[in-house]
Amino acid sequence: MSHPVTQALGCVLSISPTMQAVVAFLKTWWVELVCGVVIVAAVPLVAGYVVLVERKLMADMQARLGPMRVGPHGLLQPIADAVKLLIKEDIIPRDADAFIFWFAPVISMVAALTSMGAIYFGPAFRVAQDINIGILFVIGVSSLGFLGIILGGWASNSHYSIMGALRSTAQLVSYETAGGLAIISALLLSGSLKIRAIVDAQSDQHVWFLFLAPVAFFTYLVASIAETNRAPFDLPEAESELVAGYMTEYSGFRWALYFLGEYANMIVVASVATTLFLGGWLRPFSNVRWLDIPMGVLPALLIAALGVYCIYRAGKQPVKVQLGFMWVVALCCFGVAVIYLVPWLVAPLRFAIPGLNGAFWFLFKVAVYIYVFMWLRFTLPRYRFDQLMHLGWYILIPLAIVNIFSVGIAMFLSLELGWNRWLAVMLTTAFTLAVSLLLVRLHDKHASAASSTSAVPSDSYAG
Amino acid sequence: MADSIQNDASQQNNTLLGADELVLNMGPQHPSTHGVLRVKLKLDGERVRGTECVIGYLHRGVEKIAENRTYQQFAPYVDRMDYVAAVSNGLGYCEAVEKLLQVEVPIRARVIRTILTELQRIASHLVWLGTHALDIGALTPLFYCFREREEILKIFEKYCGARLTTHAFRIGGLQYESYDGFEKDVERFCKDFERRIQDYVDLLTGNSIWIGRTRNVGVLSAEDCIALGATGPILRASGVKWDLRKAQPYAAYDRYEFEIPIGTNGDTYDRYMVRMEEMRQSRRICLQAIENIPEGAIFGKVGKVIKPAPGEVYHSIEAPKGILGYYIVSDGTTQPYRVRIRPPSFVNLQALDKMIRGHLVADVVAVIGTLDIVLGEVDR
Amino acid sequence: MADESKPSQESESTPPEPKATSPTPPPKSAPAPAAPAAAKPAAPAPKAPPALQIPVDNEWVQRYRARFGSAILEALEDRKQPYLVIDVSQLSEIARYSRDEEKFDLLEDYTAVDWPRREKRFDLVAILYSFPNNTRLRLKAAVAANERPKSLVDIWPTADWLEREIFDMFGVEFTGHPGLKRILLPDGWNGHPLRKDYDILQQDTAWVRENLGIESGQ
Amino acid sequence: MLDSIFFYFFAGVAVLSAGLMVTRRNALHSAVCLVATLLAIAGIFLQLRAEFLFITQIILYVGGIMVLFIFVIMLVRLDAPIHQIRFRLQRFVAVLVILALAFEGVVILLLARKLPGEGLLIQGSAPADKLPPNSEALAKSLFSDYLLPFEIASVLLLVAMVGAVVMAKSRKRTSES
Repeated sequence: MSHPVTQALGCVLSISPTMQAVVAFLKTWWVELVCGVVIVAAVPLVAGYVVLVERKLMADMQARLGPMRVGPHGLLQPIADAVKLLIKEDIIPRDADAFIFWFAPVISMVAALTSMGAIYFGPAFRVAQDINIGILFVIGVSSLGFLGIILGGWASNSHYSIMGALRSTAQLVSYETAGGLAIISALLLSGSLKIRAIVDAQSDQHVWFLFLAPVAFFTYLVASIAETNRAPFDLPEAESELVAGYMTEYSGFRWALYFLGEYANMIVVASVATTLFLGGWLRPFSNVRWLDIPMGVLPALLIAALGVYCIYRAGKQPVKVQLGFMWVVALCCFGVAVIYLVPWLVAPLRFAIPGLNGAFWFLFKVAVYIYVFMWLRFTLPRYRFDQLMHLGWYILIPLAIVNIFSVGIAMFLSLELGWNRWLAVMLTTAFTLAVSLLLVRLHDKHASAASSTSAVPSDSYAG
Repeated sequence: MADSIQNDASQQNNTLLGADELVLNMGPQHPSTHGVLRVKLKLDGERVRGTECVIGYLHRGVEKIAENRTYQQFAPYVDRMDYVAAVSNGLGYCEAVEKLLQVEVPIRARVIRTILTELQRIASHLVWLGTHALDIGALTPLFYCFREREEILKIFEKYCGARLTTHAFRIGGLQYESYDGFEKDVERFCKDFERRIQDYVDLLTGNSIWIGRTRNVGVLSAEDCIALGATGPILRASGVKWDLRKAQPYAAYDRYEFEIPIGTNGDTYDRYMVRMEEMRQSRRICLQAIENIPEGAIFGKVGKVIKPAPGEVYHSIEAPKGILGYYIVSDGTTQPYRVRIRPPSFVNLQALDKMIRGHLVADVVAVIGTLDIVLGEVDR
Repeated sequence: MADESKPSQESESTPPEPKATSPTPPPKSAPAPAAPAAAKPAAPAPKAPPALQIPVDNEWVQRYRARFGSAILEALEDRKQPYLVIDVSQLSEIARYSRDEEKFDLLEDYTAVDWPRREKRFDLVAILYSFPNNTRLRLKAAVAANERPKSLVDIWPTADWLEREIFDMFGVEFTGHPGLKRILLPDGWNGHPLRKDYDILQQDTAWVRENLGIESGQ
Repeated sequence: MLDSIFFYFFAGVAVLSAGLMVTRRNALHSAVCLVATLLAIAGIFLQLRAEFLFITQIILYVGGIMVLFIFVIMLVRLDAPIHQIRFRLQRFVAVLVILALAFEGVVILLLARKLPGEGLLIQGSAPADKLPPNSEALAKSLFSDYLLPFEIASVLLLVAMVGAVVMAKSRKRTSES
């Protein structure tokens, strides 16, 4: 697909040596460039709609409607919000450190976007080629976003901001550690840092790493919520205590940058979790051959079903505009479904099927992961800061460390000694859980009455 | 108070950490100070070393207004104090003036007053629960609570045409008869409410984060409560089984059975449990009351012009937030010579300092929430 | 204290009529010995038909009298609510006694009433409640504008804000209060609004103009 | 060509921000400049196809150590040290250091001219796919050839960590008592 296009382009432009150099550059890098541009352009939009989805879901769980004014069912709300934020007055507080204040949100946003560079949003849709530190790159660069938070909080010259910044720093240091240790378990299982290799390993081993290292997944889930400052760990921006934490003094576009950075970060951690634990772009039961055709068509059918549902709902719209809009949405769905179906019908386009389906499954898993984030946010109260620290240092980090050994032992047992893999996994997981229970027990015993967290994490996330 | 000792201790700490005390100004525009409360926090890191409440931003001089209005004219003003429990305010004021006049209110009026006041107690506690949970970070209970409160407000609206500042009662009884279907509405609400309250219990009571955030936070012993004048659910959560509705029954409370829930620790969690149980008990009172509302007049022997004999009277009721007292001095004219209102929020708010010293910033909002203050009442 | 002399004095000072006639239930005169003389001029004024203020002389009143003698100026009941009119100089002691011995453990309210035409223009009113006995008692003490009564904060910490409010609204200053400053009104406010000579439309216009930037000052 | 551009860009950023870091009055600005330096150096690592070092630099130095630096800077009062710095010898030492550095620079420049090739211009490095994946290579040599130093270093770090914990704990106890 790449060759005919670029070659034709090359013929036209191969006049001067400079042009040739440019063409050569483009020839090698065009996928990266296109994907990069798409990501930079799409992330704000996607983040905006993630916000809308979050508000809608929250509204649904809270017995209300959510945004309904801008566009049918509030579908244009993100655009209205963006416009509002862009034209809002940009206030820089007196005595603020203007340069850092100006610069800090950019760091957050850039870090989040850059880290997406190494993510595979599907077998074909990626920016960077398979760099051999892929997953580390994502984690490392996305953690730079915290610099933006810290500096922004400091530069605002406000108590609330600086406390938010301090909290986020402490939280970052604690939960990066836990998250990193959790990732190591998955890396042990895959034996590589390359993202493609990790997914391939899950394909080769016929199992998602979620099932081989459930404790690691759980640890990463908790740590990733904390890293993205989401409830119940949203202390840096806990609105009831610190107004808006490090964002208190920000307004307008700079605030929007922070906000986008936060949601982009959510997509990043969800992608990492999907890659490491949920089989990346592999479809469910990817090794069951006879499911190839039904599961292959499933994405198209699901999207088409969404379109049908839209048509069904369209009949119930009270306003004509909304009815029309629902039809448009339905048609869009059908259009996408057709795009998914065409390769099945046209033989020369067959090669696109894995890419399309892979992208669908990957994004689907990311969406589910983000949905869990939201669900927890609507359900749970917020941790207190000391409780958060205790949870991180006394429970999650030891748990993650123990789990590394458990996973190692399980691998040793099944690979070297030929045990049944599931038996080994169950035994070691049971061991890890026993250790963690012990830790919780010890911790509870030691914790003073005032600062005791009676939080057994596995309990609090049960619902 | 024992503050000076603690102050010394904190100062020692400071020298060790190097003058690192931060004064954080919380409010008057802050999302979780429930209005325009301003709290100056002295912080050592995130730990609270001392507080100072700055209030009065909502001061309207209600007591001064009272001296310039007739007894009847002043009645709507009291609704504006604790605006989430306007009916209770009205009840207290009307009964105080009735006491001053020494008139008897017909039993039917008293029963209807009781029903409405208990509904108001539920509504007030619902607002408390929603905002308190929101302060601690649980978003969803707020909307559930307001959904139920809406039902109560609808009943109020049907009864007297107003939802929030109802002015539901008149001195001497009631102006309005209960509307057709009043009993049915109340009953439907009460039947529903049993299930609804289970929603909050599911979301919060057993939640380990909730427990972690509320247990042992803002502990107030019974002695402290009494010394600081903290009453209502705060006092009961500290283990004092005392409720004015039982101790000195007013309205028609002596006719109904209900329990006084008490706590043991006097911490935020106990106060939460006490208020939850109070809502159930209020529901119970309502159910008993609607079963048999006595027939008869709804207005006692009170003339158009209220001119109490000179003298004074103090009357207090168990408002949702604590003792709401009215001290009225009459000079024999149609206007009260002095109306002193003992606002529960104002007095309870004094306990704030005691409750959060040594706790973390995050606990400040939990404690402000658990005090259940309404700034309209604090500042009057 | 000299216990013997008190009963006679009290019998003089407790005829109910003078109280009912005037707008003020408490005696017109603050110093105890002068009570009968001061009470007389008020008496001839409009005759109120039923006397709602009845003197009480039961057990606990006697206990108070036995303990504080002349400081208990009167013991009355208004609409079945008892109150003691006491000498302000003994306010703190009587309050402490009420809390410790009579078990009035809750200071339910503490406020003041302004009687501008009286020699001692303010009445301090402390409303006490006893949890064990389920009874209320009001202590009333007349205090002149320039007098500085003793603070009750060391007896009931709750008196802290209540006294600040009295100071704010009436300008009564308490000695021994840990931080007596305005509570509801801004610190720089001029005047004490609940005094009777403070008109309802009156405002500290200068303060408003200066701090709120409102030109009219209203 | 592209490599040279990248190198000089990163090197320029590193040197410039290092200079800024030293000269800034505001400690937090210095920290930000240091972050820029470290990032630029990470960029040079990446250009040398040392991806693992690149990401280690970012995660450890920028993501970890600098965050802690900034944390500490934010906790201490920034305006105090500016007035406290009255260290007379400092200028003298600074002059010495600058002289030494300048001497070194001259030597390097002279040597560079003598070296074969384009002098200071970087020759094109080997393409990435021809190099062995260096994180694996690094791991192998670390855990086989340099196992003992590695273990010693980790024990040292552990000791440091325990020491830090003990110190923090004991100070807490005295402050509480």
